[in-house]
Amino acid sequence: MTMLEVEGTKASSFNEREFQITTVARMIEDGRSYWVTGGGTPIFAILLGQRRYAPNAQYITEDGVIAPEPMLPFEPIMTMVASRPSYRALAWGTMNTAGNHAQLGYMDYGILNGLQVDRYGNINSTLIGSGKEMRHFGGPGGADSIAANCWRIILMTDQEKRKFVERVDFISSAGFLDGTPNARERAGLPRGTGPWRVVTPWAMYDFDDERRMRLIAIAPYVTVEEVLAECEYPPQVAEQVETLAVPTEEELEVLRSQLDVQGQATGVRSGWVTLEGDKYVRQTGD
Amino acid sequence: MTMLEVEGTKASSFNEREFQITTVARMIEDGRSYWVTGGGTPIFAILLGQRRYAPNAQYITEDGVIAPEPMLPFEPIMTMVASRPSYRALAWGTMNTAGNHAQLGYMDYGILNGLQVDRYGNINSTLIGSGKEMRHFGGPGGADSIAANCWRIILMTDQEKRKFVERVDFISSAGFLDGTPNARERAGLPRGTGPWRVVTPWAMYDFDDERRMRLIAIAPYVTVEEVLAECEYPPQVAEQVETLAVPTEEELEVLRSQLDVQGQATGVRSGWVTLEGDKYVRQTGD
Amino acid sequence: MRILAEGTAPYLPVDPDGFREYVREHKSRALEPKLLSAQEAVARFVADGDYLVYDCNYLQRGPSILIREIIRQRKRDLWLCGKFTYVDVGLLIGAECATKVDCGFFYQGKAIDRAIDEGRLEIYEYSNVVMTLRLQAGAMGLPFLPVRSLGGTDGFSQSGAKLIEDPYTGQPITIVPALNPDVALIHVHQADQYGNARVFGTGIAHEESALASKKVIITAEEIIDTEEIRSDPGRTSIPYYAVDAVVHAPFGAYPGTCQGYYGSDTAHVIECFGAVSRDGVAQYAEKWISPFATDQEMLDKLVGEEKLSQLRANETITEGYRP
Amino acid sequence: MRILAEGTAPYLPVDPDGFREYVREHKSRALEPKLLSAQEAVARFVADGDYLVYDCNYLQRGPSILIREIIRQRKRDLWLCGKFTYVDVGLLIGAECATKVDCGFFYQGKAIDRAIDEGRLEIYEYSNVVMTLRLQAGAMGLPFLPVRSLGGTDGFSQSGAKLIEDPYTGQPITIVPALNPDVALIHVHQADQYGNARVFGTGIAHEESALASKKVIITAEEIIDTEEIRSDPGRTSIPYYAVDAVVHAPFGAYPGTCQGYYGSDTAHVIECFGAVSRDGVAQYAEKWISPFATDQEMLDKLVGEEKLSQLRANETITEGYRP
Repeated sequence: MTMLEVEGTKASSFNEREFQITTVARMIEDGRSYWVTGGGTPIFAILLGQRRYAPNAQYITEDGVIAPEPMLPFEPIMTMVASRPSYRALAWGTMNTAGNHAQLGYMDYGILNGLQVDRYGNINSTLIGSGKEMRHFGGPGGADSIAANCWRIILMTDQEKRKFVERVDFISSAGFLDGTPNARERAGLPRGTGPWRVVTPWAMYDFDDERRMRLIAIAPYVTVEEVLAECEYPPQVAEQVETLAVPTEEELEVLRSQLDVQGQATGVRSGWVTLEGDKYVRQTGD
Repeated sequence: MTMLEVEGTKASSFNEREFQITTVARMIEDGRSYWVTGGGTPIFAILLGQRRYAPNAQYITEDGVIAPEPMLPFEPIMTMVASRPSYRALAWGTMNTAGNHAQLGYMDYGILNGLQVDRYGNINSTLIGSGKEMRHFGGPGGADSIAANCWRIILMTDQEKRKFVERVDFISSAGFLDGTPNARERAGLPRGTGPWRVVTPWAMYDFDDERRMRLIAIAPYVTVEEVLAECEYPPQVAEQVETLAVPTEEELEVLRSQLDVQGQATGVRSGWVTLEGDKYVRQTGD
Repeated sequence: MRILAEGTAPYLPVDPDGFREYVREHKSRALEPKLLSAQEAVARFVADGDYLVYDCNYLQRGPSILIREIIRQRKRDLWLCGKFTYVDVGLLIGAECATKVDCGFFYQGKAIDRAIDEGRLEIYEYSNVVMTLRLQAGAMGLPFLPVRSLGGTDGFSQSGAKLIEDPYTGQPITIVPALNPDVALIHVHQADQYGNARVFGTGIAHEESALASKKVIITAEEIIDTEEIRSDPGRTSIPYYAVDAVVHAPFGAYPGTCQGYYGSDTAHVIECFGAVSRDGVAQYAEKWISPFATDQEMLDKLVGEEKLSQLRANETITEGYRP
Repeated sequence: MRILAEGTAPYLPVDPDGFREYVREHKSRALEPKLLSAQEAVARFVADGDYLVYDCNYLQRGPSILIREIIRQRKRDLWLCGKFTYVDVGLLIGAECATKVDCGFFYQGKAIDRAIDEGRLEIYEYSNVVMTLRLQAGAMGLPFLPVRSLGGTDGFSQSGAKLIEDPYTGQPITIVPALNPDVALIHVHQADQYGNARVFGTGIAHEESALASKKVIITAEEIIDTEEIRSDPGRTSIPYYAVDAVVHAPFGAYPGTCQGYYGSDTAHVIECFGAVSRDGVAQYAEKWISPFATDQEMLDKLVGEEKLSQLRANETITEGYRP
């Protein structure tokens, strides 16, 4: 069965990052609110989702921009506290505005990036390794608050072995913590929240009743085995793993000509995929 | 010795409320900040003080008006959340703005009214009496926060027996509480704060080293005995009780023609005082 | 870390997670038109027994039209947030709409005395800033906030506050329970049909009240286009998703002032004080409220165009109130 | 009421009463002219060892001119509030001005790696909103605030947070210590000579940072007359009494954008990332900072009138940024 199929002309050529973004864009629910990190793929996913499928989905950014109609494209880096992303918002606030509204339960979804994710959906964006080998990265930024307070969390990350681990080197943003029932509540986090989906350029995961990450769908250009080979710790696997639909030409047109015109998000570490006969094939050597 | 003497033509006729307001107006310290309750005598005292003696004294009101240059006179009742008292402020905020800035220590002085005050400077504006005889009044309003957080508190009240008591019927706004050392700090209030002066139409009080209210000055038209007769609980009395200077014509001109033009504050329960020979005499039968 | 003392008053249960779940189920994050009449808004969103907060008061940019509508619809057993009020508490108690009040300040009179004497009114003791801080806690989704006042007073004992040992300084500090009212009534200068609302000038806790409350009714002097909101987002005081109903209410603050728009009707203001003072709320309602199906009818017939024009003309100050 | 868990990181001591006393002694409530040059302001108000907060960052309406001035004056041993930063932390660490950082987010690179390897940098772990909430606690004069995030993370363990039993709900809740920095640097669109300051558009925590800090330096694109402030008091973001110095700094956020006023210098922005990435902060400073006595000289000689005009022209959006 094909998952997240939409109307349009199936693209015969796209890159994996574009596949990941269109996949999340199709998950955007109309009439719902999204707290998105300012940079990278999450903002493109919500913008594409709004333009194609969910015109009344709204989003807020960490600097308190509420429901903007941004002027596209953004300048490099300038995704917050800048005029284009803030354009035609319904309200301008500050970081505490965003934080408070999320604490109040007003944010349906959060969309995040992360360096590493573990079997309980905990997210690391702080450091990799330990002791002498430890390397400090940027820190959670807003992700800790997004992961704690939005009702459902969508994590966008890469499908790489070292990124899917049993236990992240550092929990920057809370998933289900140690996976025990109510572990989040015992840590003071709001009831009924937590990781919901993980989407990579190759696959989609949800979380089972025991809060373990579970592979539920793959891209048409990879196999389950290939995905699992890129997980240091093997996730649960759904009985039926579905196949995700490929991007449409209409989506790519928006993404390439309006959103990520400089290839900032879609150009990063991303292989190319082409239709060969009736099969989508990854171009190796990327 | 005469206290708070200023330049100007001594008035030969004024009422006791005007005397009280001019007394406090002369205490206004230039360059300092005042949190004043919106209505009644405190606002007239700071306005008069600014106009005559302390042009760089600033005030804030409970609705977050910071350092206004109000359009005078005010309409009846309309002393907050209204355009005339808010006019030409340096900033407009809300009640939490005022509360936060006071908690931060930005308010040098608070000027308050109250129904009752006790020997430790505790203020009652909530209820009088107890049991069946209890009558509920309006509550502290902003006075609790003013009394807790401003560095020095000036209370303006009437010189009436039932208002100067051993223990107020209800502590609405904290004075020195039970008078023991550090009682305020033990109650969670900021260090180094507390009642500073009580000013009535007849007298001025400070607080001695043991935090007890002490009579330090009287109006020229009353005696110490008359004042003490209007205290249910006798205050401490300074070794030297000084005499407060009378209003000047210049002060009364400002007060009557610019500030309290409708006699809202100065007309309330106030006897008339006139110069007879070289003595100021209260007109009885008021 | 110890609790050193606590007040004994009942308070609205503190339940941040429950409030979040209410928001999730009942507040729309979509842009949906929310224009209703005052009548419909009060009928749908104010229930008997509700905890009610209104910002400012009957005389100063308050939702006076909705306070009259509550009296008209004979709502009962309301619990009032009595911060920075004048005559409103007295009117709602005199009209037998309210039975409890968290007191910061209200204008006292025989209407209130009688309710106390007849055992129809419970008063819990706070102060203005303490109440707006409780609303701020509610608006932040937190269970409580510390505060540097209230401690040591008799109000503390008759409130929901607690004195605890501060785990950081070791010193005593007062904390107060978050307040998440059932319903908030907020009068604003401008709003769009979705509820994006602008307040000009000072206020008491309009943003906090809206965000802290389950149901929010905005009354607005002017309904403006969303385009206007989007052209100056820094002027938005309350975002649409906190709002359930928008009532177009020119002179909605009458007889009070709406700063920058019109002055107060002094004669009527004095009449309000009189009604509360001498326990004459029933007569007040018989004159100003019950004869009219809507507030607009009252404004038309009892106040009249000329008087309203005069009140507008009386407000000579507009600086800072027009974007 | 119990403490269930606590982080182990050092944090700036929590002392609301001490902060109040600092305010009482050192902050003027009078209207006093406060115009200073960037040089004087940093010399007088930034001391070695200070805890430093700046709002926004070197690339987005940050006080970039003062960050350069701090590097020029070789300030040492600063403790940085690393909320919502990009390259600033890297620049200040690469220039050996800072030795500690409370981390929300910063752009990582070899400049930081090397400082860690050489034992010159301590990092304590928070997140952006947790840091702005700590500033809010500081700006309210409170010792701590509850927060609904951070709990359960490894950041919690390496922070100053505590998990306590909420005395109202009985549930676990995280609290974080108030932050009252020694010095705040805030870039604004407009300010008067007394420090009344206006920020247009979104921000991170400009108001909170100013009110929470002992010493406050404002850099302003435009110095406006106090008459203008008084004509629209609703636009004032920071009141004068929180401010110690006002620096007139057109293009003070360069190479970053100042929303509504000018866009960023993309080439220079990329150079900043490069400097932090490849541990080239010294070379960056040798090019952009040390050769010039003042920032104005750098703007004149190295950037030039034409480029600056272009950056202004690039900012085509003005709606909401001009009162």
